[in-house]
Amino acid sequence: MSNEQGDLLVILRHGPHGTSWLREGLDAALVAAAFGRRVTLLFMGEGVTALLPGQGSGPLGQKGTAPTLEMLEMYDIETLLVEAEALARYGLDAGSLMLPVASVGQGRIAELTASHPLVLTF
Amino acid sequence: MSNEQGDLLVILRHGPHGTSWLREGLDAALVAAAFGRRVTLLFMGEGVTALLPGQGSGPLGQKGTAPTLEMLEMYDIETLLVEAEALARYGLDAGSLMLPVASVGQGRIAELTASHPLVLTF
Amino acid sequence: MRYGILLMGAPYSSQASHSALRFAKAVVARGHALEGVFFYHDGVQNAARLAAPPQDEPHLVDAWAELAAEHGVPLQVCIAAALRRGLLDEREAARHGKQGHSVEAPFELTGLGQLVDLGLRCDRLITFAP
Amino acid sequence: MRYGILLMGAPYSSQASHSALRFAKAVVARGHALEGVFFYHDGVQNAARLAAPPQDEPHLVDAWAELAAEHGVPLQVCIAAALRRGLLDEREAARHGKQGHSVEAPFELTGLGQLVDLGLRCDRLITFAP
Amino acid sequence: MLLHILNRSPATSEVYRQALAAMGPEDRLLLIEDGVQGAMSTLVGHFAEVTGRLYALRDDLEARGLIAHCDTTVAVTDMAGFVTLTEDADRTLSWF
Amino acid sequence: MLLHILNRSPATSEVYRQALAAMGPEDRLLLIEDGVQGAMSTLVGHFAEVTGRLYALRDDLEARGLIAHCDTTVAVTDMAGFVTLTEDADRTLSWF
Repeated sequence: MSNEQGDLLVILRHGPHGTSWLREGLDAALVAAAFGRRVTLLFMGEGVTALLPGQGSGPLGQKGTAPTLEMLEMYDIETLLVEAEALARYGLDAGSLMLPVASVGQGRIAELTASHPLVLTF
Repeated sequence: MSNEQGDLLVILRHGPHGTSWLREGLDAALVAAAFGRRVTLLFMGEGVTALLPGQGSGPLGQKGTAPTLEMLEMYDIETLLVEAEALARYGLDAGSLMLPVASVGQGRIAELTASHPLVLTF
Repeated sequence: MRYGILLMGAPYSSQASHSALRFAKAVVARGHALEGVFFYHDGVQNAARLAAPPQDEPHLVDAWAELAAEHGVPLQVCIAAALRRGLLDEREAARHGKQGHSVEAPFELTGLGQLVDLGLRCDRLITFAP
Repeated sequence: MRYGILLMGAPYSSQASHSALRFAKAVVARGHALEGVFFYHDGVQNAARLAAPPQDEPHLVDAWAELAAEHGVPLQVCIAAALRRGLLDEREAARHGKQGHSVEAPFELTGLGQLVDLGLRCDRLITFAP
Repeated sequence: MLLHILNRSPATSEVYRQALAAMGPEDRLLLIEDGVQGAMSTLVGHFAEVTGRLYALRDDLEARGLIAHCDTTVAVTDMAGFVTLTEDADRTLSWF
Repeated sequence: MLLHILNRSPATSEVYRQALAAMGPEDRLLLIEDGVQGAMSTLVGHFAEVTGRLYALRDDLEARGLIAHCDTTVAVTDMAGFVTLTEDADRTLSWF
């Protein structure tokens, strides 16, 4: 693959616990990385709440997605992007999230979707 | 049952074809009516689009919900209410819908939910 | 008081099952009578006897069965919603000429009339949906 | 061109299955190669072999199987998503100590890696979701 | 007095409008699951008309790391409190 | 040029904003399933920034009785046209 952006852009648009979208999107990203693909994660909309610090396990003991996010570095998934507008809507600061992220505006998001050979939305 | 409003208020908030919510909500209403319960239907939000005239079968031949709505009278379900704000949002006129309905405002909706012994939302 | 629960979310796909189960336990702990749980829409998936979640995740199908065993709570599954979604007990499988079955006791396939009955009979009916 | 489809909606609960099937037929009719359909999230329910919809409604599980038979389209079901939701073939049922199974050929349980492979191998991957 | 239960975030879904439209002047609103996002100080304005009658489920706030973001005007309750809310109300309605 | 596919109504879901945010200046947007509500003259204003690049699936409009409500600025296409749109685009993205 010649694309300097990486092979796969996974767009995560759901928060933890409420549905399985976030977990299943992360699973797809981890599998792609395990197969040697370069993966970029973009958190859009409600997806930014996946990065809040201090998450716990769910009401019946389900472990949530925060432990998975903490493992991303081990899978060499290092490019974590968050939608600037979503941060503003939730009143969050990129620096206060549980992992180092870069905030991206609308124009940059269009560039990202255009430049990755495969884009999956969850 | 002493309540002049009827026994059951079924609130339908989804349009036809996209999901099974509308059909499954209507099924609950029909069964209740078949068991002799007096049923009121309230179409809220996207639910008002269930009443558009000229609906067809779905892409693979699924019959949709319009034929079921046409049978409501046979089940003695005669009180059909639609949320006024939803009509306005979709630019629809109560008189242009496939069945005779009464338009209700916000205050009346709260009265309806308060006065029915059982309210189900779909 | 007499409580009923209507559950319309599938396990694992949404939190509705977790919330319903947790609420059911709190209702019972508070000394109320839980008269039944009715499974409708995607909630019928809670009765999938073959569910095999990872061992470090809660097993919701088993958890409902335990609730039924401990507190005698009927677990009623809408038969029309279940058949469409591939959830058949032995009797329905035979009737439809299928080998095998996907629903078993304490879950019971029943008609929607039971939902109306539960809702009107109980003092409170709480809906959990996706 | 080579097409792939990712389906994440359950049949009957959402229109995603109808749309995906209809699109699959249009792709084939247009002379393209449909390299595979990958079932993920609630889309794994499309493989429920016991599904028994009313006779006047389309039978989506059978329709996928017909598509596979007529055009040789692989039907790949994410194994992790399927196990959680009670969809097991004979091999997985045996491995988990369960009697009976709920998935059969032409649907095949496979890993998520196949989705990534399908997406990168095909010229177009179209996602249908609830 | 009815208890309305909302499990969707006002940041993603318009369903909260339906809940508000159906609420009587004494009715209460409980936020659960993803709905607890509405208790965040940045989003609680969507529920201004029911201030003082707005509740959020502690378990769901905690699981999401949202306790510190919860507005002080929201009454935080646990599962036992959820049951009590249903006891105090004549009936419940769920919005999803 | 990418083809974006949206299956949610702008009257009920904020997802349409995400689709618009991700669209490049040449990208196209196809409304399918409940998304075709966005082609109604009363709702099409949500998509003002992509006028001329907005499509809606005829089958889904017809099934819902919406053909007569479809705005004249929206290009109505059938399933074969859907396939053609995917051919013309470099890739597709789905928003749901």
